[in-house]
Amino acid sequence: MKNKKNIERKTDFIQGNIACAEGAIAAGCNFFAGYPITPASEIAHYMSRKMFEVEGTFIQTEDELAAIANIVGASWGGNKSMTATSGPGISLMLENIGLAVVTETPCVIVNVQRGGPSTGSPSVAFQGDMLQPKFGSHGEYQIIALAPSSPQEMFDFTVEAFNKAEKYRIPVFILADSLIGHMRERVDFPLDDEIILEERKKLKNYQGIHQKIFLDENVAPMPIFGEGLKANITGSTHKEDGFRNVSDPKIMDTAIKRLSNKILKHKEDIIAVEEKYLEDAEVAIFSYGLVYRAVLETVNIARNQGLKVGSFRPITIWPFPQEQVEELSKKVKTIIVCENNLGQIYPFVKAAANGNAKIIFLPPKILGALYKQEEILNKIKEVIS
Amino acid sequence: MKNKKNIERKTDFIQGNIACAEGAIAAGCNFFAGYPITPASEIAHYMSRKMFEVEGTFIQTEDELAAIANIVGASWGGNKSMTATSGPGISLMLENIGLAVVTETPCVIVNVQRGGPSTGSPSVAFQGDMLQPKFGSHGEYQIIALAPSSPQEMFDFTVEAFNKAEKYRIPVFILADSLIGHMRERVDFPLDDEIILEERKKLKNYQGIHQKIFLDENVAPMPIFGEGLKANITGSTHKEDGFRNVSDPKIMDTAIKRLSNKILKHKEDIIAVEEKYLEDAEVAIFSYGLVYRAVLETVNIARNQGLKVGSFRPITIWPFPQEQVEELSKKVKTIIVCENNLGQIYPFVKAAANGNAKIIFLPPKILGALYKQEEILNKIKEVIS
Amino acid sequence: MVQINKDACKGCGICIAMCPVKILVFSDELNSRGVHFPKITQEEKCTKCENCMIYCPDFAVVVKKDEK
Amino acid sequence: MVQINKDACKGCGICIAMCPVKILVFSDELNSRGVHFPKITQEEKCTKCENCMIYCPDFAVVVKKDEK
Amino acid sequence: MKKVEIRLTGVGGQGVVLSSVILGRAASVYDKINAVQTETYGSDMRGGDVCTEVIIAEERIIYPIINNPDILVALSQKAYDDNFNDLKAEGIIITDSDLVNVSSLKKGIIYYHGSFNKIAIEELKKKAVANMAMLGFFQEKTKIVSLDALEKAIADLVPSKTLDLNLKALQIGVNIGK
Amino acid sequence: MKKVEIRLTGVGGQGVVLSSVILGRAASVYDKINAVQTETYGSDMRGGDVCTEVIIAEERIIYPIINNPDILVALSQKAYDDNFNDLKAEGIIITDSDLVNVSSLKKGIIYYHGSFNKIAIEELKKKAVANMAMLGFFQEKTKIVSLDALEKAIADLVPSKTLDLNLKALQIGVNIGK
Amino acid sequence: MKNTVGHPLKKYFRGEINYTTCSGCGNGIISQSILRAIDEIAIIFDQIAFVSGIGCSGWIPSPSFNTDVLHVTHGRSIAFATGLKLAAPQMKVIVCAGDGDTGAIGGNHFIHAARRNIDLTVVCVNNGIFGMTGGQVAPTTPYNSVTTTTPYGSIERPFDLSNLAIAAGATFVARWTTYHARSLKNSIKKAIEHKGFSFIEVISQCPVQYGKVIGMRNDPVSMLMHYKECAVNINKAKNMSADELKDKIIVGELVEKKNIPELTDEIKRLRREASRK
Amino acid sequence: MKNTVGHPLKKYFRGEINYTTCSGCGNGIISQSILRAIDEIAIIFDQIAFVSGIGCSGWIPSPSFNTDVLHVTHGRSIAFATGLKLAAPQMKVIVCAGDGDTGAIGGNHFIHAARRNIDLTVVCVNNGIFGMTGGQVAPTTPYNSVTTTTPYGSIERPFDLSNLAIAAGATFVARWTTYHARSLKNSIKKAIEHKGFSFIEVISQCPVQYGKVIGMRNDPVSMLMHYKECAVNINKAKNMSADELKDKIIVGELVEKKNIPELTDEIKRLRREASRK
Ligand SMILES: Cc1ncc(C[n+]2csc(CCOP(=O)(O)OP(=O)(O)O)c2C)c(N)n1
Ligand SMILES: Cc1ncc(C[n+]2csc(CCOP(=O)(O)OP(=O)(O)O)c2C)c(N)n1
Ligand code: SF4
Ligand code: SF4
Ligand code: SF4
Ligand code: SF4
Ligand code: SF4
Ligand code: SF4
Ligand SMILES: [Mg+2]
Ligand SMILES: [Mg+2]
Repeated sequence: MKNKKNIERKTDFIQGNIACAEGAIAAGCNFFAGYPITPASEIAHYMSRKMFEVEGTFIQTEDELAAIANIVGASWGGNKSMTATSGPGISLMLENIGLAVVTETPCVIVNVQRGGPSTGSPSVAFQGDMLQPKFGSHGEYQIIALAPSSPQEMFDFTVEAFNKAEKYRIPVFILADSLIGHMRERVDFPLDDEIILEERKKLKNYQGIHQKIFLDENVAPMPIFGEGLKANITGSTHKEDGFRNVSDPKIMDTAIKRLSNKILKHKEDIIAVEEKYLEDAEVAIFSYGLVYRAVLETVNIARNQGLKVGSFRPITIWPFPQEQVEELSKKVKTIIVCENNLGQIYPFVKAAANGNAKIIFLPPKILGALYKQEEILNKIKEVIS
Repeated sequence: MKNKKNIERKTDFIQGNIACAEGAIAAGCNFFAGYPITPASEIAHYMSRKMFEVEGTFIQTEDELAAIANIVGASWGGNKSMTATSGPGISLMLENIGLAVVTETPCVIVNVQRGGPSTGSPSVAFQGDMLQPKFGSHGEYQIIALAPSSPQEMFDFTVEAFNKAEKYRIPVFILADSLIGHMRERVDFPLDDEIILEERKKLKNYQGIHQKIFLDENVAPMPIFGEGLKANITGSTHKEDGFRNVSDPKIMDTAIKRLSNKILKHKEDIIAVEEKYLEDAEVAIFSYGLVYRAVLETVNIARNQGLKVGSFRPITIWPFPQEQVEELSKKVKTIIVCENNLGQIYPFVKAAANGNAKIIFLPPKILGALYKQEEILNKIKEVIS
Repeated sequence: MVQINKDACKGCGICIAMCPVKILVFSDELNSRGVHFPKITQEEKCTKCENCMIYCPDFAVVVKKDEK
Repeated sequence: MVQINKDACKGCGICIAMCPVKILVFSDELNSRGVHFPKITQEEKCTKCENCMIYCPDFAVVVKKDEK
Repeated sequence: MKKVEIRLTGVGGQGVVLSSVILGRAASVYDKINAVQTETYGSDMRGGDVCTEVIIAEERIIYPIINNPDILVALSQKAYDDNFNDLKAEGIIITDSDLVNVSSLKKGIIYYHGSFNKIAIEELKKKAVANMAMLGFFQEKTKIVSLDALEKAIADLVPSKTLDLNLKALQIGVNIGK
Repeated sequence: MKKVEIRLTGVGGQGVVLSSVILGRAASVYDKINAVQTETYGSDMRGGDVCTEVIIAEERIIYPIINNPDILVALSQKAYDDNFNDLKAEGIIITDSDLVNVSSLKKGIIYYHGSFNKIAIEELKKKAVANMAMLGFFQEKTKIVSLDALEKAIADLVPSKTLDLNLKALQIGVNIGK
Repeated sequence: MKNTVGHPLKKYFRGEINYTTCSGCGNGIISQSILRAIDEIAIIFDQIAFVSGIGCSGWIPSPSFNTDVLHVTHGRSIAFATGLKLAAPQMKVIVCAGDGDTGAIGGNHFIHAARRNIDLTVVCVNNGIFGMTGGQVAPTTPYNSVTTTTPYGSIERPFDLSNLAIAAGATFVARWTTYHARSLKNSIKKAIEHKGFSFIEVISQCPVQYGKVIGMRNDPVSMLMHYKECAVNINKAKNMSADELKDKIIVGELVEKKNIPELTDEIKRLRREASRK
Repeated sequence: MKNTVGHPLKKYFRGEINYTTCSGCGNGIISQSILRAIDEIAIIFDQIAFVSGIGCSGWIPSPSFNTDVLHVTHGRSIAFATGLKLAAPQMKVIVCAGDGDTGAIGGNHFIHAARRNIDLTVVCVNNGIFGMTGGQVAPTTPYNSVTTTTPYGSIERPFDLSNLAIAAGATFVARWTTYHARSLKNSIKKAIEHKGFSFIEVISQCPVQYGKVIGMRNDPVSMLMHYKECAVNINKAKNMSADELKDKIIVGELVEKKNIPELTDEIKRLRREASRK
């Protein structure tokens, strides 16, 4: 990949983690800060070489608290920045993920999930951190999170993550797992002109001390540091101009609601789902990430057996595809939720379905081990019969 | 309160935060570690004096990461331990809250919630951290969380928190907010013999290297350090004897499920809810913590106006009173969910109701400001008419 | 010239203490913050050392050298 | 007496290097880990210095002094 | 006794919060009725506006904050200006005569005032106990808490060496309220 | 070509993972079909058992891991013992003759073996390239990937100064597989 | 609050000069010292970025200073500043931090920034206490002090933050008190111009919270006079015994190293190397 | 793996002795040194608690040592140990930590424990690298080293962890290498018996990850010999110039202070005072 010019299509057989790093570079990432951790370290290894090749910066920070702080700082310095870690690292980053949200800082955070809680089982694939980016930091906020299922998607979704981060001035998460991170598969790299990059809306000229640089539901322009724009940035509750007001609930109300609406108003642009064989399906299987591959395989088998089953896959986990799931619940009789955890997204599916369909949670027989096709197939048959 | 003997009933007019500290002391707390933060600091101030009076320990740690580590360490040293902070502190503690869960360490963690995310509005009352203890640490796990609504409950629930922490070897959270923390009201202290304390089940004798000290769904006995019990404790995935195995998903599966069931199997003992006027109610209002007081006031008013409305209040937020809400949803036509946030518990109510009743989320007009009675009353009337 | 912005003053007394020639004193007046602010007594003695300005935590004092 | 637990050995060679009288050598045999473990050649020269024991990272060597 | 909602306002240093705690304590611990006290902070780090609320009632107090007070105690002009509109019709206003200029009172509002600061300085040489004079005045005018309870609550909350002075100020307040 | 599921097992240091990456790369980058490669780690910090899987297929590979391999390459006794039961009926086993003792084969299983280590040491004085000999042997026996693709993939993945040696070993493997 | 008198530093403020600090707080003196240093260097203010955390000290630049200001979480200012400086190495980045900010929760970022010799200027307001949160013990509070969380007197010995910076690798370290406002300004000038990590510790009065601890509540003047008395310049201190130095505050420029590569320079070097490969 | 030869230290193990470390790893030598120190002090093993974090070094006591062992998250061992020691002051608490554990993520707890002079013994395995996670640069890795995250050579200067401990307030500090196994054992004995915070830095070979960095991959013997050559005792080093000390490892007992109050003693004092009130 060195010095790639991308005039002819390149193809490579690489790990998900490397594909993620490549996706970041393709998206223009020029700042990576991180602290090594299994099963995400390969991203840092790769970036520690590549960043300097693209005139960017790589720093191995003293810990994950510093890593998130570094990427937020760098983002204000005008870089496209990223960190990659696993669950324990995200846990440590949460306070400043909240700061990134309220300061409306574009950045990309990759979680290659491991088994656990706590140190757990570092190289066991698990989907245990699905709610963490959305609810782990204190307070009420929105983020965007995407769940890839292959090295190719590690590439593609990372490009998309940067695009959404820049477009909406928000931290965007990639929720992978150790199996995707370490799995090798072919990745087809887009040609340079096939990559569509969103660039952040920047404030162009200083517009006085009350310039509107925050809290626009259609995304306020960002005053990059060093350009004479006199940016006034704080993690405390603030107004559109960045001035702090920490005591008036009305100001807080406005801040929280605007930040929230900045994402929710643009759900249509942000949310992506993938539907397969749902036209005539009686049963839908809801799954994401690596589990989706077990589900899709099984759905294919089931269809071959004449079973009216389809697959619903959220690509965007957050914001949750509430309306899409509600629609789905009106079409099918049953939704089987498959997740490699004890049912983290399940309540959100059930809430969205609102009683329209029967919602069943089917955990894998062994947490951390991919569903066998029979596990899912048996459930489908049980439900349909 | 100094040197209280509790032979005659004492009554005091104190802040919620002080009541919480008194509750801890009444429950036998003898270790407090914390880092000051508005609006929780009064608990530390009070404990910095009181702990030494009860032959206990107070330490102001270097940060919140250390605070949680200290209380877990102290718990293994045989102390009843506690920390108190606000959202930013919890965010920093999350990694080691996960460790406390997997090492099955009894401890109590108080969150006097502030407005935000991030630094936010430190003295604005908010219920923004309701999902955080349950989903903020990476991985799949259970904790217990209680939501008080008055200084008296700050006392009572803190006693209860210690009891449940000891009984189930688990971190228990108090989810208060800045208004409750700083509000003064009468607190009636129980007499000594009115306080029923649960003591942790301790391992009595060393039983060989494979002694069962973890992963019992009925709570394994805890080998306190320093008693010759050769405790083998790790935050990595482990077996009943504490030996690590970080690669076999089957071991992880067992560990996660047992830890989860340790709580879920005992839901009946753990979960408390408070129901008012629900016998004939058409509409129920779901609320907790301080908001509950606005709701109850309004329900009283509504009842006086002949409206068939009742109140459902979870005292235990986690584990979520799933069955109780489901029951409720079968009895009423509509459940109005009132929370001082943008609807954090709301999806869980909706999921539990499963379409049985209509579930409406009613946010306060101004986040951070208590609902006015009319806000709720109008909604009730709108729903009933 | 030593100018005092009386409404910015919080009455800490630092300027008074740091004046080498002791020509600043608290005035009897209260400002809008309800504190006694300093006033200069014998301006001619002023050395223009700028202490009063440099040490005022609230930027309430200005010493103008050019007008000496 | 210098005893070597051959199956505990990982073949690092530290004991051999640290023996002041150079009486330890790798044996030709492989142990169950597939490594060559050390053997003692002229035990009578052994000074019982215990280096081989103290430096073995895998606790594979025991020097018994009493049996000198 | 009906529920009474009292808002006390002023600036930092006037002992407004302490006054509200004393009122609440007097009611709940000594008069054995119910009280809730809350306070909100201004935006400034130090000093600045202070607003604190006490609700006192025989019945259990459920809703803990005040939207429209029955009684407003205002010890600074700004405190008065910011708050007098919230007052219930037929509410009571109590001010320090020398600090607050009360104008355009709505009909039905009852207006009491005293020179608490001046009296504290003049009679007791201690501005800091003006709030006690206010409390005494308040007690005499409203009788919401008993004087006895107030005295006991004060004894709990002020340093013992200043107790006498505080009680004296209280009594002065009662007297001017008569 | 039908989907083929290959599990390669052995101990650390034998180049098992590299072999699987080469196979996958040969198939997907050069033979332009599909491949997925995964690996699982043992519990020990260093060394110990290695197990890696490659799925190769013309069609898109959806389910990415292997429950029952079509082909098992086992380069240590333990690897063989732990894995041979998972093999599909009519599967293929490939072992190093000198390292693995194959007994009680189920009917239908095809069994190939070669002295990869011995040959690497004897003919090339380099134990480290035994895995290339195995790959050549594998190629010749199964034809799942083309020799050309294998060579290109090896060229991508081994240090250029050792390339000749590796390709030599590969060819030796092909020869003994003939 | 209109500031009617035209203060020479007014031009550096985002609107009116209006600190909400307590009366007599040292923060304002430090703010002036920073701004006068900048004024004297005559660097364009827009080329300077400020980063600060939560604590009274964090409000020195935020929102007051009319340039790029990033006000972050408690303890993390140096870590945010590191990212910012790496992304915008052309900027001068100045961190205003409290002693709790730097020495308590933020200790790790502090020592690592020093080790890396990244070109930041950290002005640490050491008021010996957690000011903003109500007077709790800080890791700089003297042994045996009574604070809101040490009612029986503190039992931990304080850090010498400057020494810690030196041990961690800082290449410019100076300590002054607010009494030494002019020397402080001079050292800040040097620190800004120094290529590498510079640490300025300012012993500063918190008349409210720390004033209470030492019995000088609301008496900033006595606190300043106390600094004057206790301060000993490093040059003089070198020849004094430990006994003589007891309870003294050693002030001056403690360390200045010029030949240690700075981090953003090193990164530029790596980029060149990488492009050559 | 049955250990058929009766090793004199076998009695301290939870079952068989079976470290899963790489061949020649220094951790085993350090483990022996700790256990021989304990054996010589003749303290009852049950009175000792071990705390360790994530990293190869964390597996020295966990689960091997047959006493109370608390194996926690990466970087936090000292913080957990602090809580444990405060709750069980009668126990000797020994922390086994890596250089990343102590110096990278755990730096803040490290300096604060030193400052507090809490009676912990921290044995820090300084192998100059992140061993467990695959050879990334550590804050102790020498300048210009090529590691998995510094492919162009590291650009940050390393911490001197012992110096940092001293600056932070540690009252017993020693540094040895695994080559100095006997001196190491003696210093560990002293450290365990020392009342206060003691820090033992052990320069240790990681033949796999750090071996790669210095071109001694899988060659623990050369690494040990390298230590032998580079080591200079502190007594000798005092009279050597900075130039002469370049690339040397200063070993020995660097600091021993006896008259500084220890934290758990101080807490006992406070309890007495509180009960008197
Ligand atoms: C994570 C977190 N913990 C605690 C706090 C509360 N807090 C705010 S400022 C502060 C300490 C202030 O002390 P210092 O840093 O010395 O600054 P000062 O106010 O004295 O200038 C604390 C503990 C916080 N905001 N965030
Ligand atoms: C919060 C967190 N971040 C990162 C990791 C991954 N991790 C485990 S050990 C380690 C570093 C190991 O280095 P060191 O502490 O020097 O120990 P060694 O293995 O060299 O003995 C890292 C980064 C983790 N477990 N937890
Ligand atoms: S300039 Fe100097 S002499 Fe003049 S008033 Fe100010 S402090 Fe006094
Ligand atoms: S120094 Fe400033 S704030 Fe203090 S008294 Fe003088 S003018 Fe007023
Ligand atoms: S005890 Fe000493 S002399 Fe004897 S074999 Fe071991 S190292 Fe050699
Ligand atoms: S030191 Fe131990 S492991 Fe190394 S060769 Fe000798 S016996 Fe084997
Ligand atoms: S609390 Fe202290 S540091 Fe904070 S503004 Fe007041 S005097 Fe200054
Ligand atoms: S990686 Fe290094 S430190 Fe870890 S076990 Fe191997 S040699 Fe030892
Ligand atoms: Mg401070
Ligand atoms: Mg290390």
